[in-house]
Amino acid sequence: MSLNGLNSLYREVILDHSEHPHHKQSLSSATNKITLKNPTCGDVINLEIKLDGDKITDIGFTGEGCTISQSSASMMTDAVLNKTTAESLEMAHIFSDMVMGKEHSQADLDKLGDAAILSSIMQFPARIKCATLCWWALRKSLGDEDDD
Amino acid sequence: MSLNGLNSLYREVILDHSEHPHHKQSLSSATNKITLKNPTCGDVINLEIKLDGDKITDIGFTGEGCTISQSSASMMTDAVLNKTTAESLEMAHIFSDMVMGKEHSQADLDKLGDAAILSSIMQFPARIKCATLCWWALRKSLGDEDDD
Amino acid sequence: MDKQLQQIRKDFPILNQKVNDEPLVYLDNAATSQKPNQVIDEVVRYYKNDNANTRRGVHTLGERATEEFETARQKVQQFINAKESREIIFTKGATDSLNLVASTYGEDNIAAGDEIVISIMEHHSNLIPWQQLANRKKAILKYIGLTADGQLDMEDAKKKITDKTKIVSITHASNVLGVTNDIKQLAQIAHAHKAIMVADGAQAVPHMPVDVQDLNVDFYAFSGHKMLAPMGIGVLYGKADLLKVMSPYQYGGEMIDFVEKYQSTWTDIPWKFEAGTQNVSGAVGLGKAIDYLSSIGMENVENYEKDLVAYVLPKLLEIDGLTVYGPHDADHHSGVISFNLQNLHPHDVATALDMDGVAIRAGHHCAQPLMKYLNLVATARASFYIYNNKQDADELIQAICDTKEFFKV
Amino acid sequence: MDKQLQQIRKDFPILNQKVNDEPLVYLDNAATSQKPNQVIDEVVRYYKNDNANTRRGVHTLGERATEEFETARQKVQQFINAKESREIIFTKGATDSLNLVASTYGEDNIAAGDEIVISIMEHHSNLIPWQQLANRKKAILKYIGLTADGQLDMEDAKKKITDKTKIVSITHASNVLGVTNDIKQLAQIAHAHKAIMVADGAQAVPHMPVDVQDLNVDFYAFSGHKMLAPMGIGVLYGKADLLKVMSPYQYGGEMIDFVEKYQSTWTDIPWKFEAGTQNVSGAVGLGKAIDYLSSIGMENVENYEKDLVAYVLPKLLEIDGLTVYGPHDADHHSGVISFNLQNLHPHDVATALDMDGVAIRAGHHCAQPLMKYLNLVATARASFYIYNNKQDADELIQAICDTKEFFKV
Ligand SMILES: Cc1ncc(COP(=O)(O)O)c(C=O)c1O
Ligand SMILES: Cc1ncc(COP(=O)(O)O)c(C=O)c1O
Repeated sequence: MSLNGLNSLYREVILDHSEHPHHKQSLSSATNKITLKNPTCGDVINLEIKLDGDKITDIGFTGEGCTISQSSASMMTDAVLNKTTAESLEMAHIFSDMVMGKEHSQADLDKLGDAAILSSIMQFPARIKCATLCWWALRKSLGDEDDD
Repeated sequence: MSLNGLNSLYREVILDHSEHPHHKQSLSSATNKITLKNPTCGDVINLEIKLDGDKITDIGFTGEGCTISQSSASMMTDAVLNKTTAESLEMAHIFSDMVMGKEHSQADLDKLGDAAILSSIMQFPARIKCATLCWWALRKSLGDEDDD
Repeated sequence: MDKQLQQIRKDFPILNQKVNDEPLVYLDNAATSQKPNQVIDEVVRYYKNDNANTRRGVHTLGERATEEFETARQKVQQFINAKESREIIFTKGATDSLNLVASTYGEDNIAAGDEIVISIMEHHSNLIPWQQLANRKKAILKYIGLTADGQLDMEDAKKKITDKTKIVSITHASNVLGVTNDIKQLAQIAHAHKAIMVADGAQAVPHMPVDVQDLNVDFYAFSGHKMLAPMGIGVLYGKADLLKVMSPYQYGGEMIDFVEKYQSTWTDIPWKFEAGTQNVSGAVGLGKAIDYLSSIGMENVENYEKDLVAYVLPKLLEIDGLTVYGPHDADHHSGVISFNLQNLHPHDVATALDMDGVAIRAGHHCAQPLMKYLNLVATARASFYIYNNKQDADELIQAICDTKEFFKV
Repeated sequence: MDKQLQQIRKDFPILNQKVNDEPLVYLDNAATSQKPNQVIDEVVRYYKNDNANTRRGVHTLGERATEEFETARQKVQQFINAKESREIIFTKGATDSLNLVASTYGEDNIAAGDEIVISIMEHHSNLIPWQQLANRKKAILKYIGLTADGQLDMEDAKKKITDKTKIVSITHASNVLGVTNDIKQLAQIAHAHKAIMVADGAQAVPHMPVDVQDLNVDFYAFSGHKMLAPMGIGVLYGKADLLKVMSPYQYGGEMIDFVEKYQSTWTDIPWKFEAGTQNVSGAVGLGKAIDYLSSIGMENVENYEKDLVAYVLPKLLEIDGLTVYGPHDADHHSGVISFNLQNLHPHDVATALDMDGVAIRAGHHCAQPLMKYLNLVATARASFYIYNNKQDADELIQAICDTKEFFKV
């Protein structure tokens, strides 16, 4: 038996983010707040965003979840901090396409920062929801809910 | 193709009873009345009995149904007329055992008269209900309902 | 294409047997269809390779089962041209689907004095749920009648459907009269009165192309087992907007969002309506049945059956003493043909035909109010499907003639 | 007998495969069981020889299908020792069965202020139907708690069940804690207060001898798919006296006596509760699964699993940082074992084990109130069945150790 296959999912950087998540805190002055849950596993994310005009000037999350959901949230907050809502939503769509295995350019991926590493989740279909929960929370809190 | 197999079910005597059913009439002075239906095919039997003490002194039936149910009712009325309720119920049980293919003595069968000929119904399981409906009506109207 | 349809008989192993020493001629397709090897094999493949519970598992089999289940949903969506796959709810069958609508949408939206409009030709499964709902709510149940030749009376429909009508529920194709109803026009009438349109597609989806968006129905119900799929699986289509606001039907595993001790919230559609372990092998089998039918093409299925009817209906009408119910014009008659032979009881007819190897049905066909309306106790019914052919039709005719002779009618 | 159980693995073709390049070790049996060739072949045989709709047909196939369906009912009756076969109702599964009871008996008999008693370890399928019924009726839902080692607290049961209690509904065996509840004693307590006793047997019937007369339950629900049978078939046992006076659940074909335009009457039990075309192949498959289990003997099944638990539980308890929920005493623990590994999320554990070919479940196991009660978000769960063996147990232990190493916990 061997868990070599696991390395492609649980890379160092993912484990790092999950052990020491960035921006895992509540904001005192959030303008947008949302709680999203993944009922299958019980994961919960509370996402808080501070918008200044069009720009995300602060972001934080709390909640519970697996390694993937925690690190994904951590990497997402890194990626969208100080971006405009339009830029952030574009990233959310790129991320969503990426994990569904749709074509995406390297330039697009680069925009995601560390988060791009989660493209490996494709090989673990049961875990895609874990990775996307935080990005859904972002889209919903920014009013980009195309209702599905 | 051939319908030879049908001869064992639709014997002359059965067809006769169905074309010219005996006691197919309403009684003016019935003591026991019952209506039973076979919802699968829509058959209905109204059975009327005149009991004098313990004895069936008159009997009649009306309703609609297939060849088998009509002739069975006709043969039953022949069989139980002028019999006691105990004798009639015994016949009902013999008939029931007979069509279910249980062992029965020739002496028992003889008690049934023409009705014994319906033992052939065993080979046509879908039609057993047609033959037994009238006997059920008899049992129910004489209070012998073991509730199944 | 007719060529192809001639060939498919070999896909149905059950047809290759003798019954009462005669080759089986299966003409009870309106009750249930037979299954091609392709569908049977698919169910076996599923159980031998991928079987697991869906949507609960992180493990590989669980993931495969979930994917195959959701792929089946997409196949159904495409087959009836629903807008989104989440508009497809898997049920036990058409009866389950129709009860679901009556118990959720119906229960939530019908009040005393409201009207529910159905037709006199409905199968009990599209009749009693509405009748009982109306009785519970003190609502009014109205029946659309028939024209002289046994078609749905559209003039009567226009009268019966009023501004008080909240639900119109009509069968797309009759299981007795062999007629197909103009659901699209009925939906227009219903919507003009702000009522919703429900269609019972149990006898339609197996036999003709169905496009729920074109029909513009709000709900559409059908069963897998009548369209080559395994038993125990059916479909309810519903428009997403309606499904989203409806109460759940059953409560249990996998239909919830959050469960607390004294209250619960429900998950998204379609899963909100799929409580408990689902019949995955049934759904997978239905997906394969859809592949099979699609590879023939539903227009071809429809035309093939039309040709069969055009062949057999005139022959039936020629038989002395035989009465056919519904239209006598083959163009307006589906492969479901109800008839009686003089005053011989249909049970006797069916037993006689069975001795000739010909399987037909006799009875009220779960349409007692229709029987009463037609002043009948019961009828015999022969119903055709894609694996039947002209030889089957000939055997039917021959067996009926034998029966006439035997009973001297 | 152990010998026999060693041999049966070859009857389950699905087990003979690799997953992620490792031999499959299927330990998600509490979710659904795998199917032996005997059951799969029986379903195939049915479809290739006898398939027809039941109770409607005069023809030979219809008669065969009806007989096989009713024979399956008798097999179920004997398997759980019901008094009469008409006390066996075929459903879609345990969830369907429990919803049936809540929607018919519950709906008819629960009034404002009445009490319904369940336990905190219930599966959502035996929880939400009662919760929603209580909310609809303004009745009171009460929960029996657990003892310190995760067993049902019988002292608490005696307090919670009072003269106001109308329904007690408890799981016979837990799908999380691995405990088996004393349904017989609970039924005694319930009956002493004139309440009825419902038991959820979804996790019991597959694993131990069950005698509904001895338990003296009023209703008993279980699923076929967890006991080697096909999906889409389940059972509700009910005492004849209760079933006879209950309202029907669904309306449609074959459950009626007479249907008129504005009212209907219902046929006898059990058919009154079986509306529409039934899953005959599912019932036939369930009959075969019962034959299969009976040929092993349910005592042997129970003992075999007990041995497996006695083997694996101590090994699990030895693993540093691993917490097992429910009793730690193998004598009081079934083959359902829930655990967590330090603060590693169970989803991560399940993914890791899957890479080693070991299929387990992670999540709340449709028991959110229990999770909350235990102060947990989720657990991992390994569950054993007759085709599992000590080697499977070893692989599980090894995979957990690998996982610990990988995640350095
Ligand atoms: C027109 C019609 N509606 C509904 C049904 C019910 O379908 P099922 O018995 O598969 O639930 C049938 C078939 O029996 C039917 O013919
Ligand atoms: C204890 C218990 N009750 C009820 C159920 C529901 O069974 P099903 O999903 O087959 O309806 C399950 C299985 O998921 C269970 O484990």
